[in-house]
Amino acid sequence: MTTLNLLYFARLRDALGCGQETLTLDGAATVASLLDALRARGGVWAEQLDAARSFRVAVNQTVAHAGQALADGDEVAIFPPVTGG
Amino acid sequence: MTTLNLLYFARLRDALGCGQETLTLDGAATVASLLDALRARGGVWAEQLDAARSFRVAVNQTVAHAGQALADGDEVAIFPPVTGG
Amino acid sequence: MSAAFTVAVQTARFDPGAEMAQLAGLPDVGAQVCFVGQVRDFGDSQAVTALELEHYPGMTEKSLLAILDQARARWPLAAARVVHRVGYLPLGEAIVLVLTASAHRGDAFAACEFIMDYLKRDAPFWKKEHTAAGSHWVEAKHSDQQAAQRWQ
Amino acid sequence: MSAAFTVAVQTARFDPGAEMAQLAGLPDVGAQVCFVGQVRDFGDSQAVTALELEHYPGMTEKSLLAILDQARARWPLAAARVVHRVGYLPLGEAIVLVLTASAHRGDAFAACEFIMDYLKRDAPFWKKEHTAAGSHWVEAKHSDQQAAQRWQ
Repeated sequence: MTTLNLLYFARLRDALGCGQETLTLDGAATVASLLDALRARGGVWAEQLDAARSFRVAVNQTVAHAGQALADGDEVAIFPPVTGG
Repeated sequence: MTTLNLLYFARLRDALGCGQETLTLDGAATVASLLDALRARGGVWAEQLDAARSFRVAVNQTVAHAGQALADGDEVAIFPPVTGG
Repeated sequence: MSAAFTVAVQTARFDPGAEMAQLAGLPDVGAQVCFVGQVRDFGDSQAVTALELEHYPGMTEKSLLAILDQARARWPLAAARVVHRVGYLPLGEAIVLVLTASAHRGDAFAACEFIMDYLKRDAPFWKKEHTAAGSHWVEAKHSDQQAAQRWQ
Repeated sequence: MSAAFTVAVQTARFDPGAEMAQLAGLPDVGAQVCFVGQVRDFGDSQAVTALELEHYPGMTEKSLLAILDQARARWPLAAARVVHRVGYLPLGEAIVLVLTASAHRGDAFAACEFIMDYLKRDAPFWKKEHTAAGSHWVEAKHSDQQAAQRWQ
């Protein structure tokens, strides 16, 4: 079991209607398997997190790639490309 | 007759022992003929204004080349390469 | 002297003069370069009246400090600082300050522009533009991706 | 708006924050870049305690304004300003400020660095270094000639 603290920001938070949630996945998880689980919710989740869309994932506040393993208690943030400055 | 207001700055003024002078040349003058007249004074003048030395000439506050003609009343400044900023 | 490499994320205004004055006493510093970005009246939209800046608390600071570390590894810097504001910022308000100090001007200029380019690409801030017609999230720009890439 | 392109040569200190604040209100300005050069403890000599700056009154201002004109011809600038101090300047004192404002940061950065490089090559200022062992005129640097040449 992998319990994750999920954060969503900016346009993505608005589109998903969610800023933060706690999600538990069965067994070992990676960034890719987390995204699959979220897309499986359908609707805006499938649409916004479609692989063709542009978004980033950070694990424990560092940008992560799809293959990265997730550990119990990890903070995983999903957000649009940044536009600060 | 060409009467010129001559200015010397920084290291060159110190070496020549002169910051400003009025000089009258016979007939038409150019930057080059002015420099020849100054070098003809010998001593530090010949030494400091030797063609191998690095210095600049400005006529009426604009950098000038050797062939530039000088008019009566011109302000001619001779100075070392600049080092501001 | 890593205390000279600092970042701040805040809603409050910053004072570029005070930031620069703090580095005025360093004896081996010959050059300071200070960049300030401010809210202008055009972006993705025309007639922008304000921006709203959101960020990812915690990751923002980590990301900015990592960018300063990358700059220090490339150029001999005596100090560098980033201050980035968040929240509601009307037209003309300052958004971000990047300040670098070095013995030589070329290094201070390059490092300041590098930090700003990397901030635009990597630091988790998001802008929403407000206009009379409504508000919308700003899209990431290809030109900002290119600006960061030229340092590689 | 040529009133936005100004130069000053003065013995008095300048205030970078106040200079930048004057441009904060321009609605089409997204970026300001401010360079400040200050007296450091090494130059041609080690252990420099002060500089003395001499200039050619009249030609200095003309030369600085001509450099701003060249910068405006190359980059879309909303404003630019140069303030250069003369006289006796102890260690740590600010010598020169170059400030540029533009819609985009790339233009503001490039113009600021260009103005500074051309100032170093063309503006009639001369530095004398003071150390415990005496004082001497600073020699022009080949690196400053090269810095200006790369814009051509």
